[in-house]
Amino acid sequence: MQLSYRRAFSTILKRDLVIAFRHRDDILNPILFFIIVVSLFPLGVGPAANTLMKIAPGVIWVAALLSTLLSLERLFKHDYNDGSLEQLLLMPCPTFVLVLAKITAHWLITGLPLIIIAPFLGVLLNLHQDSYVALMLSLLLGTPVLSLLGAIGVALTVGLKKGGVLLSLLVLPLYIPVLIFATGAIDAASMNLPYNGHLAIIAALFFGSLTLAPFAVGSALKVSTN
Amino acid sequence: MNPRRKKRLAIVSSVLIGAAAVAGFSLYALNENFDLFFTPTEVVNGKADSGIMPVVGQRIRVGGMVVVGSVKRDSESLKVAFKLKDSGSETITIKYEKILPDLFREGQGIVAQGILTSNDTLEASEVLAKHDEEYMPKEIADAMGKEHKKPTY
Amino acid sequence: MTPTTPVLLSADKLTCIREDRLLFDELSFVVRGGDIIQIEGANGTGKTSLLRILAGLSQPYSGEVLYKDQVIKHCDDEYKADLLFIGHLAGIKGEMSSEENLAFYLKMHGLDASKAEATLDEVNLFGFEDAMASNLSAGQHRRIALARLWQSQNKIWILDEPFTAIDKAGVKKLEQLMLKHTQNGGAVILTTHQDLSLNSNDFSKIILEHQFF
Amino acid sequence: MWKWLHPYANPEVSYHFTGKLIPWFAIISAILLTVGLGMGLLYSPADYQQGNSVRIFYLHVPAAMLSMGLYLGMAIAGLTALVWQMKLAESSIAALAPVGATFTAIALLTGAAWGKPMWGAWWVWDARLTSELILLFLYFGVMALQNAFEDKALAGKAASILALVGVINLPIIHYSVEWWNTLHQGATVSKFEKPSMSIDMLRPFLLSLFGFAFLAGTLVCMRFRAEIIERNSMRPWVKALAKEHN
Amino acid sequence: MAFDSINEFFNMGGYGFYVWLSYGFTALLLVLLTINSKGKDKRIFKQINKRIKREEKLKQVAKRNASVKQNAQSDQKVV
Repeated sequence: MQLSYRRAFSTILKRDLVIAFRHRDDILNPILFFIIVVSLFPLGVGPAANTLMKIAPGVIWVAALLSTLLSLERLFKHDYNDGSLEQLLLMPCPTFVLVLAKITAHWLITGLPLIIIAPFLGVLLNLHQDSYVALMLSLLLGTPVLSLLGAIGVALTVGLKKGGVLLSLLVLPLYIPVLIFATGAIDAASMNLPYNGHLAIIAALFFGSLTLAPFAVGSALKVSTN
Repeated sequence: MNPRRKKRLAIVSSVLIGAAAVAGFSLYALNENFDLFFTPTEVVNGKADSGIMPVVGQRIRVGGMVVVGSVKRDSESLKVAFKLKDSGSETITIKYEKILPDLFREGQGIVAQGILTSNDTLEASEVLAKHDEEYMPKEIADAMGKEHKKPTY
Repeated sequence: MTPTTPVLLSADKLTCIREDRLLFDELSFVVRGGDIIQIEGANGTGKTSLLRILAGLSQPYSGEVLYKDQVIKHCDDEYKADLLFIGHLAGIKGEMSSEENLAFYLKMHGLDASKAEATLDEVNLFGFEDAMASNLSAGQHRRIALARLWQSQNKIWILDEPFTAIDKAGVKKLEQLMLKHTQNGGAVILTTHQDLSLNSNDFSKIILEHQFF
Repeated sequence: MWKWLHPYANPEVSYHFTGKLIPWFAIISAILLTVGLGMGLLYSPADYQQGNSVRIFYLHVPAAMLSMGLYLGMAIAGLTALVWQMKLAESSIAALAPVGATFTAIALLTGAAWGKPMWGAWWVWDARLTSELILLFLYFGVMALQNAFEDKALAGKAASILALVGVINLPIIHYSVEWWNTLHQGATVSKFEKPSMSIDMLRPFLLSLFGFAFLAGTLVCMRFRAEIIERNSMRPWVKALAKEHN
Repeated sequence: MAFDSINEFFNMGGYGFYVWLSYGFTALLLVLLTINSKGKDKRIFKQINKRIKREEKLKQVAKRNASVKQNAQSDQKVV
């Protein structure tokens, strides 16, 4: 008997969220990492308010990128190790439903907290007062892209013993467009220039990866569980 | 509906919707002007289509041709100042304090990146010579009067 | 076992190569409704590989697996709806209780998840339903996974060493369940180290041997 | 077309076929490169703006074109491997990646050595340069992924997926960086109808371009053959070959 | 000929360092890649030969075991 796609999606999503909440370290560690990386910069480049203001968008986004990367392994690794992944692939629902549910869970667990915490870090870095809305919007549109593209990388490397370093080599180049347009939007906002063009491109990236990543992830998972 | 057809329908429709969304947002973005690249005329008068003008203190990139006869070098330091123009009438002054690239010469197209210190002066942190895509020996170039190439900005 | 029952699954000239070793070459057989097929062979002869290929988790080097005369790649969803595979790894999450684990799988197959608690009793896990799976042993994990069989509506069962985690009484019970399943037109393909205590005409064997090439 | 291609989808046939190609490719590439680069270094005129530094052009542009072309070839092979399950396409990905990576590295290094005198900087974060650098990362990713899998068949499939994802992302990366910062001049030789290059420079350039292309072909064929025997090592014909090499 | 003397040729109108650096790098990388590509099939043939030998041994062991078993069985029959 086949479940409707929506039921299958929500069942898997609920399962992943329950697991994540019972394993809180997994949620907290990437956020702590995010905060620590961001707070290292004033110590590294000096506390001059002007310098910080200039580098703030880049720093926040690069830190968000790295902490997403750190949390990516969890997306499929545990499931791979205990055999749940192959069971999930054998469930009577198309693979893309499974993949989308898992990526959504990952974003809710890692992307959303980043967005909530980002404005506070903006204050630490003396982010320009006009940039906060752009920061939030760019993160809101951009972090799902990070989860989607990252999932392709994890799916390819989940079966490997030493996948960690390889994962960053595969995934980070793909993150470049998001980084450029997101920081561009925040910069433009700080100069009181319109930034909806930047956001539109991030939105295009989001829809593009949303349509294509599930298929890439699906076939990559089939290779990895082989 | 049998599961196979249901799946195919789901895939085809989601790909179509996805492609439409990507195309829509990209087209919207292309109509938005979000370039921080200005020509001298645009620095002074604002961009022709959107009227966006750089503000003093903003970090921008300006591209144009070095006005012939405008290069003033300081005899004791590396300081150099020159005027930049494009096909329009306005010129702006670029100040720079590093070694200029070999291709830098009067009439040459350059891109300067730096901070706008007044509405027609740029303190450049970087000056890069932009060479064109034409390759030819010197004799032919001379014959064609290539030295004064019209600006392409 | 009457040859008139419809063919559920057939292997067509399966060849499997793992890390430069030929495990089996051009293996063909059919599985009909009502069959129990035991795959036998020493360690490293490719029993698990064969099961995973049949389940569609692995791709053979050459050859095809057909479900109701269609290549499984092309009828992926129908096949998955009719298949229950339990492999070496039980697929049980340590962060969920045994009942939640079982309920999740039942739900995904469109079954009544509220029966999970009662079903756990069948595999001697009565009283453990609220225990977090991380506190349970690997054997208990496998028993949670096996509990799915009692609710299963899937026609084809593919079981990799299902008896390792259960005691003698449990083995008997599971064998009876398999018989009942096949009498209803289902099929079971399994590997096991100990011999089945079923009547020899209730099941057939496929023997894998070391290949040299 | 498939009927025509069919015999070449047989590993043994393509092994011997590429074996026959290698000496020819090698000879052609040696001749073209000697003549082309010789002409480029000795006889072609200096540029009216860039002087003799323009001689780097004969290395830089062919290498850059090949780096893109080989990646595209890899992505097409990836698509073939995934859609038509052709195992030889997987071998060709493995063969193409190191060659492409080398040409990408050459394009980057010669570009830096050309950019320093012309632009005044070894490296600028320009669209072309940045996307070429990322192209190198993508090549490295494919190679690393390929090597990370012990099972060659899985390695091939994973690399196919990555090559395809990369080829979709490459133009996106390129345009995003282009929007972000651009200094590099426009493409020169794509305008074939009216090449903006004098014939004295175009000739050595085309010769060296084809010379490098044949060199890439030779190297790819060599690696392709090695990949074929590695993936078919249990086949009798490979064993017979191995005995000959003992 | 674009150059009048050999010195001029090496000097490249002041760009000698950059031009020869490029040509040097290109030559170096391509030579390394060629050496690596040429040796690759030989390395693989070597591996295959090693494996063939290993398999021969395994085969012999299997044969010996089989004959021992047979002998044991025939012994039992005699008893």
